[in-house]
Amino acid sequence: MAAVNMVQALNMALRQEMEKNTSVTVMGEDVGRAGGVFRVTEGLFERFGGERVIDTPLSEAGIAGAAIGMAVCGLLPVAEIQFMGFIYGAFDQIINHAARLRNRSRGRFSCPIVIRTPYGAGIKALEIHSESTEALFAHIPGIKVVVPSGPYNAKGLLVSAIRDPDPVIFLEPTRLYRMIKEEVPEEPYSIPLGRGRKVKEGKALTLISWGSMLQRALKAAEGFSFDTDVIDLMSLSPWDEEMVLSSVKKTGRAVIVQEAPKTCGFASEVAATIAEEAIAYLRGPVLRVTAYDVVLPFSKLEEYYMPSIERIKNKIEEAMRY
Amino acid sequence: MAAVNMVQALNMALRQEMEKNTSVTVMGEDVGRAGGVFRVTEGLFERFGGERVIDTPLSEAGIAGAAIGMAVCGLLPVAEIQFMGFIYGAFDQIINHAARLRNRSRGRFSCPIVIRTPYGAGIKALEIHSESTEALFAHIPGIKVVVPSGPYNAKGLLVSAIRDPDPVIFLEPTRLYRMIKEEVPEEPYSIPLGRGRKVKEGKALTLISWGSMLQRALKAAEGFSFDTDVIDLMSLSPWDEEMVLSSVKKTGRAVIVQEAPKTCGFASEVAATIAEEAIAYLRGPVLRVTAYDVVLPFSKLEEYYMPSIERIKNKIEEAMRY
Amino acid sequence: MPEKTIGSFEIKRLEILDEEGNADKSIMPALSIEELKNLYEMMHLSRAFDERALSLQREGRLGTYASIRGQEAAQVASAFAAERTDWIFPSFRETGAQITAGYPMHMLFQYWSGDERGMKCPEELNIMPVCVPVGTHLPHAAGAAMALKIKGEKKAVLAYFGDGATSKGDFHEAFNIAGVFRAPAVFICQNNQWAISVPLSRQTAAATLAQKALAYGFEGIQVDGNDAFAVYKASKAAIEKAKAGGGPTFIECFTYRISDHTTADDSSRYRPAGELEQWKARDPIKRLRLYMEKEGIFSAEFQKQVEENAGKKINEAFHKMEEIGPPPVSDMFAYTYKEPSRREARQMRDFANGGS
Amino acid sequence: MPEKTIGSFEIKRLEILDEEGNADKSIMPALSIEELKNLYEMMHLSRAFDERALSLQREGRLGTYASIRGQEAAQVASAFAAERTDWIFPSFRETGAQITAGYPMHMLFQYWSGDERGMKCPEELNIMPVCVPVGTHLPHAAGAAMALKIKGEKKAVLAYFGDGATSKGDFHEAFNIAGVFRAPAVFICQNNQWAISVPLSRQTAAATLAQKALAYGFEGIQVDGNDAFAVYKASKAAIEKAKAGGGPTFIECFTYRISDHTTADDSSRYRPAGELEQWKARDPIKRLRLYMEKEGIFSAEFQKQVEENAGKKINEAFHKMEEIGPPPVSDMFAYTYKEPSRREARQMRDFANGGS
Ligand SMILES: Cc1ncc(C[n+]2csc(CCOP(=O)(O)OP(=O)(O)O)c2C)c(N)n1
Ligand SMILES: Cc1ncc(C[n+]2csc(CCOP(=O)(O)OP(=O)(O)O)c2C)c(N)n1
Ligand SMILES: [Mg+2]
Ligand SMILES: [Mg+2]
Repeated sequence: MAAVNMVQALNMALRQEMEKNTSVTVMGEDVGRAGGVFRVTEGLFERFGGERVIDTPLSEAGIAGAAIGMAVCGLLPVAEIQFMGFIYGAFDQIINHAARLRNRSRGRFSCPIVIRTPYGAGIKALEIHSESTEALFAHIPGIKVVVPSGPYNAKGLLVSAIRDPDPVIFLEPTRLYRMIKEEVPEEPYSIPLGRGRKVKEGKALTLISWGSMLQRALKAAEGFSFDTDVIDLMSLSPWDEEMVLSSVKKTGRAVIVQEAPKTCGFASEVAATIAEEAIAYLRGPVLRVTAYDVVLPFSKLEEYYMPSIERIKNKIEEAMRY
Repeated sequence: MAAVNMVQALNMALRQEMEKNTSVTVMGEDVGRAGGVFRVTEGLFERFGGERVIDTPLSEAGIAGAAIGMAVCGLLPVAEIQFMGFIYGAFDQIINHAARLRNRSRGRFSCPIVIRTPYGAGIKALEIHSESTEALFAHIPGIKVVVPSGPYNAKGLLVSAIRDPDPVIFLEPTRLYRMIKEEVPEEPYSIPLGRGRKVKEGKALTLISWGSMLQRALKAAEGFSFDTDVIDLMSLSPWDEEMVLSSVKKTGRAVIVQEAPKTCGFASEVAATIAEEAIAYLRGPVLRVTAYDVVLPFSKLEEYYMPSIERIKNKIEEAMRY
Repeated sequence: MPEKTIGSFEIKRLEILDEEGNADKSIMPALSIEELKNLYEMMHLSRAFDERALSLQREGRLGTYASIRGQEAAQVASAFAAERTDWIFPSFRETGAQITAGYPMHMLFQYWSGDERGMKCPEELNIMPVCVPVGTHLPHAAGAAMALKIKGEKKAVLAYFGDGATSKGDFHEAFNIAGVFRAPAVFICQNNQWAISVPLSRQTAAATLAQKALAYGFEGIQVDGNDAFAVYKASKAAIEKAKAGGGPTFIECFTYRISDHTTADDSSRYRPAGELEQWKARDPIKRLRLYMEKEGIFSAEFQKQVEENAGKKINEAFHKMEEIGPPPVSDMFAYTYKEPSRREARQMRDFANGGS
Repeated sequence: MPEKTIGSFEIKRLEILDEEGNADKSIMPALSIEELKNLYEMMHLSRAFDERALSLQREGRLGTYASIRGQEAAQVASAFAAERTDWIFPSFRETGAQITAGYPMHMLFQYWSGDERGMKCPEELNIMPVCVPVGTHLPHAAGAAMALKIKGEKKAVLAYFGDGATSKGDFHEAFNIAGVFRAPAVFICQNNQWAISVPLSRQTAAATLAQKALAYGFEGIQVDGNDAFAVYKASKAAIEKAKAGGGPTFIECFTYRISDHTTADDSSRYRPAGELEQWKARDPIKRLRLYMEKEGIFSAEFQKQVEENAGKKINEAFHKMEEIGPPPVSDMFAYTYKEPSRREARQMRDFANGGS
């Protein structure tokens, strides 16, 4: 068992699933010879050849749409959209087709595709390379949304996503790609979709996050003497309401940390669910730490935009005042 | 002052703004000679000619994108997307361009466009003609989202949207197009964006809705002896948090009614905001009445999907139990 | 050479059968008498279904319906050239192709009455559900064709769409991808001259739609879309080429939408006077009948039998759909995911308990 | 006539200046000596800026940068053909066009260092901000051109993009709309043979990109993109045609991306050996210099002066950007809407108060 980063863990998951099932087919811009702009698909082209690792034209609607057609004809496409900011070209295909194919054909056809895409700020990238719009996908019935937060869960979640019978949007936090190393077993394993992960047990407050913000949330929690329940959602659609609600019923306090702008972000859904299902247990307000409701700035200012450890701490303190 | 339906009110607003300002330009599929599939642009082609009422090719990205370019060169495009279900082809243009042009050019360029589109279920239309995905737009900084609920506010809001210096997504509930008639003054008037409307004053409960669901919310409220504060949001981005919060602080109870599926809908944002800002005033949970988290059914079952007056009443009763 | 020619292209139009029913025998496709009769029967059946659907809609027994009148040759003769194992990706105005490819008619009635079960294609057929967002099914067709090629299955993909669809980005990305991967796809455009109220001249400045194939490095051809033989021949050739590894073909069927766009439309608002009459004279079914009469393979009795068969099948289909009745409401929760999520399961229970 | 030809098309390639600096005088565009020198100077300046940007990036003083090396003729000579009042819609790899059109270089440095203020085009110029999502600015160009036509302004729109962009739906919808409305747009493709690691042959099955214009009913031409005269001549003609109401033109500049895709890329991973060397020999600047030498309008002194000027301007630009310093953090809240919403205003206050 080696300590690897998230890129390597994802690469391992892809390679192993491709070995296991010859229908699994990787496709996207620069995923072949170049191995992907973040090298997540490195070595796959050499190993599996150009019919299973397909460099496509620059064509997001075409990539998602062709993946749907390939799935209908028996392949299991894992498509890469080079950055989440470019996924909107494929939005219609995802929302009007991938999400609905099973339903509109009453199960005759289905769409077991995975769309992987790097997301999130913090790597000083160019414009439109840093957004975090997971909430747009979580609102759409018929697709699943998954966000790993480290190498270990990245591998297990990607394996589950590939094996899942429905379309999965798989969001990879660019900032974490090479930031953390973890022990990742060589053997294939899967982590169930729709379930969260208790990262830290505590009684005083429930801190909820996912993906790129999990590390910061954890760091913020560590700064206090009281015990915090820290939940990594990992899946946003479906999401583990049960874990969140039972924690909040225990702690009576909730802070949700998301990288996206506040209005209509996924944190709103978590907060709304708490307000609907666990209000009697709350000691104080359900607080959100989010980016501001502004256009994401270029790299010079992006650090001010992202929720900082400081801001998370402030909110935790505020919550503890009740 | 005549009693007119929403189609007529919208048509009046368009005609009057076009008369007032020669830069206002209507464009879209079938908006010209045919007057729009719902007849909202009827008579404008005859009156203003083909350079101001432009029938476009079948091209949603092209319509939104061209509107942006036209705005940059000094026109004020009011573009129609024939149904909201087809707006996703234009999503990238709206999110990556319209929403950001002012910011990315530091104010040198801006994007004063309006994108009108009919939305919502209840007219037994074909597939993909009935969705209600306002939350996707409300999450995006840089655009505004407006939803009229009757002829009078439809006219005043569309006038404001056209005059607004930023891009506005203007959602027209198809079910209400011809359902209600109201007295609508011939004189132009505007209703400010970002402000809600108190439809009914009450002390026991705050009932919040917008667009297509407002009528049902109102009908449900009428079924009770106690007094309900009924708020029609009218604008979802920005939205009138102040009105909602001050009402909830008064009543201590909140029910939000939306036509869209539950998860990550706009109701979640309203509920989250209440849970964050007014929790101390709440007597019970913040409740949501929404569509189910399923793919919207074809016409035979759509009535079961939409929140019914009955379901709204049930939730109101539930809220009153606290 | 300062300005040299680096590419020369020609776009052809294929016509075999004229309005009087005369066929150019030298290029006539190989069709047995049985096949000819079959083809005629399918075209008649498609029109009869269309007429019934229109009248059922008027009676309020179907929802909005999109008529195929005038496009019977373009739809039927192209699907007639396919094998049952080929894949078909229809748009929303493809009744003729669907019927010809064997799609059960009672399911078409279900679909047009607003019941998803009508889109559950029988296992033994490869016909995709109707695509409502214009042109957005074309990338699926390209991907399906890629998969068939990768898997080594000798099947072709037929994708149907209208002239309006050619303006969509999805059309472009699909054609481009199909070209790059030499996928076994046959793209069949029903150029019926109108996209609701928008005439072809407002849809594109190109003189023909067929020439759009040049942008993708594969062959495009225009055929007289009211000429069943031309449509059949071009389709057959394209399907065979696809299966032989020759890559995609674009066939522009030049035809006309005789009806309103749908039952919710009134085309007299925007169509120029006379155009309709002109095209009515080019009726595709009449043309085939005239040919068969000249060939001595058409009789009043045959016509009567064709009409009776069609009437009977359509009646049966309609009754079957009525017998089946409306879908169970619980279906609403059954197909969003393979397994309902916990939230969905709970909503299903709430719904069953009277709804909250 | 059973199969008749209904369209014939030719695609031409324009070459004027060869690799040895010989120009075909019979088709040479009208350029005064002053203009020639100017053109050379701009191409040199663009390359010098590019080199400086690359080295600043290596030093960590700029962010990821996309080099234009090899594309100087294609970018500079096309922009050189425009008037200051024309509109320019650049992609993200257009430094040469931007500089030629008068965009302040210190603002380009700002942009590449991650500062939005670099995209605030000066009032007297009509140059849009860099477009990062590939090809998505083309519909804006089409719409802008429509607006200019509607308003009767005698201006053209120049839109720049790469070979990869031709695969996007936005390219298609924009070209189609520009064609339908005969909008005064000039579409200038920098066909540098690569889209990151994807070679042209994987981008399209079409033999040329120029022929894609046939799909939209307007003229497409390929030019030797390393030949400043061919680029200039085709651009000038297209701009004039646009202003005269002749509609859009598509110009494919056939050139090569000498550098890696960006500073974050390593093209040795995917480019075949030898290709780069072959293209280096076709250097566009050298070619123009050889021509000018032959014409006796190039001297060592001129070269020295050009180099010194460029160095000075670039130094000044860089110092200006450094002097201006980083943007005020409050800018983050200032431009999302004309007037900040109440929620935004509150967030701004929270932020100012230490952030919560
Ligand atoms: C993406 C999209 N935009 C708009 C519509 C509304 N609409 C339905 S059919 C149609 C015209 C289609 O024209 P064409 O492709 O020529 O097909 P035809 O109706 O003539 O068969 C339009 C605009 C739609 N269904 N999808
Ligand atoms: C819509 C979109 N998809 C993907 C990318 C990532 N990306 C940036 S540049 C590029 C290649 C562009 O190729 P081309 O259009 O030929 O321009 P060039 O880089 O050669 O100048 C890609 C895939 C992007 N910026 N936008
Ligand atoms: Mg049509
Ligand atoms: Mg390129």
